[in-house]
Amino acid sequence: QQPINVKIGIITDMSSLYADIAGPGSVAAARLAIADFKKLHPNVNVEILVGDHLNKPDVGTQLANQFIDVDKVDMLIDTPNSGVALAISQVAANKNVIYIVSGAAASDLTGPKCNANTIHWTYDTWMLANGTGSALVKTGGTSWFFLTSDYAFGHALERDTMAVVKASGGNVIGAVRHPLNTNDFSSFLLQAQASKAKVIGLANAGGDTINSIKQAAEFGIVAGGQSLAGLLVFASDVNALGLKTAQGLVLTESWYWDMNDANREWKKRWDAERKDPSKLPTMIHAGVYSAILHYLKAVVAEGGAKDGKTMVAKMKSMPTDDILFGKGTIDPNGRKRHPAYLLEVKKPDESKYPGDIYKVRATIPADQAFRPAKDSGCPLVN
Amino acid sequence: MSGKYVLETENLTKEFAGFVAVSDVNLKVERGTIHALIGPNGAGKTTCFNLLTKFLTPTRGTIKYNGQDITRLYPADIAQLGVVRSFQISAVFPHLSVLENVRIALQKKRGGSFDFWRPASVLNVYNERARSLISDVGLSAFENTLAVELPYGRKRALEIATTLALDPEMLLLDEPTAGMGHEDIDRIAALIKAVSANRTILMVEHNLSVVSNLSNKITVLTRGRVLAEGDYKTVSENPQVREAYMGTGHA
Amino acid sequence: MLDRVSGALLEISDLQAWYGESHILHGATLHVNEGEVVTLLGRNGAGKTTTLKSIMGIVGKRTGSVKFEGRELIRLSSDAIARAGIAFCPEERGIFASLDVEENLMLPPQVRTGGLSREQIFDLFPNLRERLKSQGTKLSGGEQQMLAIGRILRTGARLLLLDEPTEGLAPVIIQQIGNTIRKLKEQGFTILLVEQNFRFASTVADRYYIMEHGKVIDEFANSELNQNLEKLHEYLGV
Amino acid sequence: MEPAAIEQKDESAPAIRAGGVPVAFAIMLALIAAAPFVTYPLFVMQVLCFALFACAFNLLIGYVGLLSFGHALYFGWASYVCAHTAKVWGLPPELAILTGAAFACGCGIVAGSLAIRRQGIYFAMITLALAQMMYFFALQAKFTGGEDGIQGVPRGKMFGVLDLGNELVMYYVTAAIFLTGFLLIYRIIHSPFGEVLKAIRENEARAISLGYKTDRYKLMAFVLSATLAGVAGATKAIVLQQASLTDVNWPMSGEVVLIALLGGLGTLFGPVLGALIILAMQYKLSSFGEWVLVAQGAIFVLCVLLFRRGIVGEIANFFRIRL
Amino acid sequence: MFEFCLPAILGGKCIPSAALFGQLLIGLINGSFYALLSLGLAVIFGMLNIINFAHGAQYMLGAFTAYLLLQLTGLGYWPALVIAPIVVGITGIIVERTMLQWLYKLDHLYGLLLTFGIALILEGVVRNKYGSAGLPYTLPDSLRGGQNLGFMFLPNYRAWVIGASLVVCFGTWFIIERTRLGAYLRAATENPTLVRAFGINVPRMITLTYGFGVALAAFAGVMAAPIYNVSPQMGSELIIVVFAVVVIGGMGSILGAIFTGFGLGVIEGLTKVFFPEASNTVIFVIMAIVLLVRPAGLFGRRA
Ligand SMILES: Nc1ncnc2c1ncn2[C@@H]1O[C@H](COP(=O)(O)OP(=O)(O)OP(=O)(O)O)[C@@H](O)[C@H]1O
Ligand SMILES: Nc1ncnc2c1ncn2[C@@H]1O[C@H](COP(=O)(O)OP(=O)(O)OP(=O)(O)O)[C@@H](O)[C@H]1O
Ligand SMILES: [Mg+2]
Ligand SMILES: [Mg+2]
Repeated sequence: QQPINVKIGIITDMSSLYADIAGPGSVAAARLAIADFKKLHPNVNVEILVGDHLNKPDVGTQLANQFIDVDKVDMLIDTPNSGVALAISQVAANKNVIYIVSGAAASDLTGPKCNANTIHWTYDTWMLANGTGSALVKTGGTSWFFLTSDYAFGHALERDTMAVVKASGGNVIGAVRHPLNTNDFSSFLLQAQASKAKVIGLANAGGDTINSIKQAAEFGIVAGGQSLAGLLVFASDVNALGLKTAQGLVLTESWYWDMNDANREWKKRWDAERKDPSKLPTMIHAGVYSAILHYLKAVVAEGGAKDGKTMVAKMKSMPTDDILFGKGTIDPNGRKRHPAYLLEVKKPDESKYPGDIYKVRATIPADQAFRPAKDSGCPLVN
Repeated sequence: MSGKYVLETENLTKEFAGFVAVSDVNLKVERGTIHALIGPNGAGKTTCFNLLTKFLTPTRGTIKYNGQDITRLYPADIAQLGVVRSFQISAVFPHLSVLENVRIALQKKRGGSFDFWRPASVLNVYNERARSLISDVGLSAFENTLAVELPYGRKRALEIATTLALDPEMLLLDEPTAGMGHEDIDRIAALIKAVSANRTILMVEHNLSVVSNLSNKITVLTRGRVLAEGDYKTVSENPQVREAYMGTGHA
Repeated sequence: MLDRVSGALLEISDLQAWYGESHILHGATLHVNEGEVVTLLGRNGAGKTTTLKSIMGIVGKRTGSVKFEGRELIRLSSDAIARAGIAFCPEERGIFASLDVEENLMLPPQVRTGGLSREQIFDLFPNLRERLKSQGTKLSGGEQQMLAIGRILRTGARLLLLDEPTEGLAPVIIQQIGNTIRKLKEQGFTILLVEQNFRFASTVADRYYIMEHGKVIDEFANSELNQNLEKLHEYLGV
Repeated sequence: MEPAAIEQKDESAPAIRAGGVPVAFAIMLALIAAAPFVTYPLFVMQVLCFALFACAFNLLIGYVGLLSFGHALYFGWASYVCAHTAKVWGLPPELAILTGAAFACGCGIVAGSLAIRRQGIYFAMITLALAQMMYFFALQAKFTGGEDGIQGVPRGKMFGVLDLGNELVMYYVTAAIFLTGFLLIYRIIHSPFGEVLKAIRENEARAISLGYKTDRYKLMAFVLSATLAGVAGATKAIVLQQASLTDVNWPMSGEVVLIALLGGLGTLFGPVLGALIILAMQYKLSSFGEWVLVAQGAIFVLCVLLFRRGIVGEIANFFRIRL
Repeated sequence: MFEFCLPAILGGKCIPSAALFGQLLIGLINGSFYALLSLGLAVIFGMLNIINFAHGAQYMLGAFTAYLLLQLTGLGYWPALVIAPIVVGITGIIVERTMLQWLYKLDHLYGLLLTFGIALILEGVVRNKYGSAGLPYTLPDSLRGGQNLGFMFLPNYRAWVIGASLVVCFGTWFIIERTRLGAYLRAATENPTLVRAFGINVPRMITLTYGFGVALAAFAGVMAAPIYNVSPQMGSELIIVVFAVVVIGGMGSILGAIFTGFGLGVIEGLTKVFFPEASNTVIFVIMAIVLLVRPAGLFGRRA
């Protein structure tokens, strides 16, 4: 067999805000994918380059350009931080290289800002909003109040979730917009409490989400009968809260390590690769693994790494299948489709071992989990 | 350029949080004279100076310069009108050379000097005038020395050269001889005398021999008020002045 | 008395001092006996202030010997020197703006017993008593000088270093300061005084040292003043 | 009123020799001309943008003695405005850059007139706070795209003829903008206006008493610095075809201080060298990126404790030349 | 039930007056964090003339120390409240002895730059070790629950926060403005050489003052740990707002820092109700206005 050489550039956040949910864990996941693929196709040699975008779009752009022009990578992947991902997506389109986003959430990547070189793999804001929103309304959370981070991302999350809530028959009582990186949420929480809504939707992320949940516990909001819905919560956030504080929180993810034996098995190997027992694999890591496998399959099918548009077209034409996400497809707008899961944070006494944090409350089938391509506003969909 | 008095104040008053430092001072400075302001410590001399140059705003009263009310002007405006002060502590631009120090003042004539697009060499036209001023105060040998390296007395001389570069009509000097040795005092006194031609000088000074040698007229302040006024002889014979200021040692 | 070097309260020999790179004192040697008022005279920049500061240990670097009551001070830090029993009243007075008069007065800690009490200080400087609560720097120049001298009298230090206590003061106040110094001497304080104002110095001093270029170049007692007027004129331009 | 970057001059040192500037400038010019053939042009373009930014910043700290801790405001906002006008309004690149710079100039006038009321660290903190306020506006404003930023800014044709889509053309246009800014700063420093600035830095009260309205001079310097920072930011938007939140946030203000400090405050070439080193470091460190923050912090600490003159400053001092 | 309404020109938004009381109280509590942090800054600035840019990082260290104490030694909130400030204060003392002390003779800007560098290092190291998502720290059991005040539910922890910070703030004020030690400190700010020449060991005093200021930051950090996210960036997000507080209050003024801290907390809290979009800019707007009217700040002593 002809040897096939492939170069993959991982552009991620190694050092700051998203280093836990992507970063070194993504690199570990990529290594696993390559190792697994090599077992079946020993003729494929894959080299990995890692770049830290420092959460700066200009650094990300610069890295992408250098990876493409100087290091001649065939594919770019990962990139938590929507701003950076959108910027790199442009570069990938201009230079005709394939770019697979696992880390960023912006549904615009497969919406108005989609292009024929980008695939959005793991999750997006629409999925998060839809999963949590519709499931909660169905289980009785009919009236909603939103705590929304006051910038584009928060607005989008709020807008999408409101639409879902209304479509599922619930009603929205009100919303309050808080600035990004707010320390004290008590003022907003009092307003949410006064609204008497059954569900308080947290259309924010990271530290803001953690702070609002922590303080909601303090003000006895959950104890008072209202429930919290995290619209973008990662396992690392739950970790930061501790189960005592986070228990009962409902959220959506497309992958959870403790859901089945295959995942658990994979986590063991990931742990060995990651070499940091305090970290848990996230859906982003799983996405990187799964995306690279699928990409390499396409490479072999094409007989070598080709230009971006060709590779993306090839990948779209092949059904996806791997141990972590099961069978799936890729929509014309670049949206990878697989099931999503509505999860609930366990009570401290329900948790048996470290990392045992979620109960699966519902599975959202792949066809419902993501935005229908025709509604995406992506010019690639006619 | 008319009128007997260059500078006049009317009921000039300055209060600091209830404490009256200068109170109803009516000062008239005659054109072409050296006028000295003396008085015990805390009498309000420096405060008075600061009021005249607008480094402080009067609580009450007016200041007239050449008949024009200048009470509401800003410090830089006063300088523009030709009233320039020296400081009690020496005020030079320490890391500029002697020549540059003087040139900064000469450059003022160009107007705004906001022309950041022009080369600094346009300032060379001032070099000649600057050198002549520098030699007037006896600093020719130090033209390219940084001001910070000058000994104290020469710094004062440089300061006076800089001040003269503005060609001020009126000079305000705050304790020009403070902290100087005898020789320097004599040199500065001579310098003041020399520059007083065609100018009016108002100075604060504790050194009575300087005051008696130089000044045409003396105003004595105590507790913010004018205690006495007149030439040295009149003032020094005033028993109130002797009690409040001179003590028994001076005749 | 002039020759009594050993056993003096303060003995300085070959004192050298630097500010950064500049070498200012080039081996000053002098002594002060118990109960004396000694005055350092000299032109601007002769190194008088620097001598006092070197005694207190507040110059960049110094070498030589400074013995106080027989104890070597040259290696000590300035706080230790102060605690050894020397008090310093600086040229620029050093009244603290953020402290009121009373706080200024009470600031220096007592280093020995036997300092003046508050009441004694007020008796010496009646002006201070009236203005206890005003901000220190709002006093007039003369009052500030009184405050600066007053506050070191509380500490119990027996040797006072006064740097130009008359600078910038009205003649009438200068007389007052002169009276004070004489009173302090009566009370047993020893004083090392730096002065430009020779006229004033002559009213209080027992002995003079003349400094030039960082060295002591001459010395005479007040009683020999008249014989030395010529020299003085030459040294100081008086 | 001790000037920020001026060291106590030791008396024994020999006098400063002339001639350093032309030589250094020639070297810089040669390097800039040759760079695209030996290294990655996009990287050099970014360095040039940051170098101009740092030079503009240095104009304030190095020559007026004012430390602005909020220069990201002008850099970042100009970049937004330029990106927006080029992308949405369809302005040609030269006009887009001008609009961005004009906006920075306007911000400079407003922020400057507030900040110059105080000096030293007060000034630093006020500029920082004002910049942070504008950061929040950028975050919330619709047109900036919040955390996503603006992408896909067209490079377009400069003056209708120079196709900036061509990497090399873009490179030389960027280099020309940088050099123009650099020379302008040189001229500002050595102009009658610059002489007054020096005087103000040395002794402001005295300058006032000579009749100079020092606040106006300081404001003017501030606005010039802000405008040039704006030119740098706007050019960067065209070069990288994007504008983003990081450029207006306060770590960017810190970074420009770092660049100037490392290179040498108050030196002409220091900020340029500083920009090159810091940016190179960001990419070199990017593969083991966890230490970027620590490394930057350590450089700050080392510079302040050991190399207060910065690299160029130390070189200049060693050879007794001005750079 | 009464309603409190804004004038129409400001949007005319209404809230029940009971809710308004709640919001005022909440603002006061939030203000107590500002007060504690700006107090430490003011002490350090007032005494050392250094803008301690590392203050936010030291606040974060306080919270992390509390976390570590719990993880490694099982010591809970109350011991942490004492131990963490001491530990972090000691690190502050080390920083002062090894670095800051060399800068006093230089322009103040160098102090700002050095502490900025230290802040980056501290944040970077903690981030490398513990990641950036944050670490759990829960309320101490003794302070769980809350009081129903009628107009609002006041968590016990908040009541404790406000009480404790009032005590610490005014205790500090008393020491500095009303005691002999305070007089030494104030005098040493103006003229350390002279104060030293009076026999006071000024360098040691300055070192301890810096340690104390840093300890105040760490104390605020421990106070924050149970209710705010304990993450490496928790301090850098807060510190700029605290800078604005200090500028508004008048730099170096202890009372200014305290009153402005509490006052701005209230104003910010109210803004969160009536104009939530502006709640992060309101402090900067106030700062701009104050600077226009009083360049030295509300309580600034010297211009
Ligand atoms: N900013 C101020 N606030 C309050 N009082 C002040 C202020 N400035 C000066 N004073 C007071 O005003 C009075 C006059 O002070 P001023 O400095 O004018 O005295 P002076 O005549 O120049 O004395 P000297 O001869 O000592 O220089 C003093 O009692 C002083 O305490
Ligand atoms: N901090 C300093 N740094 C460098 N040089 C200094 C410093 N202080 C004083 N000098 C220099 O040291 C020399 C001696 O100064 P000193 O103050 O001891 O003189 P002095 O005899 O007290 O004079 P004066 O009568 O003016 O007070 C002078 O040349 C002076 O310029
Ligand atoms: Mg005076
Ligand atoms: Mg002296």
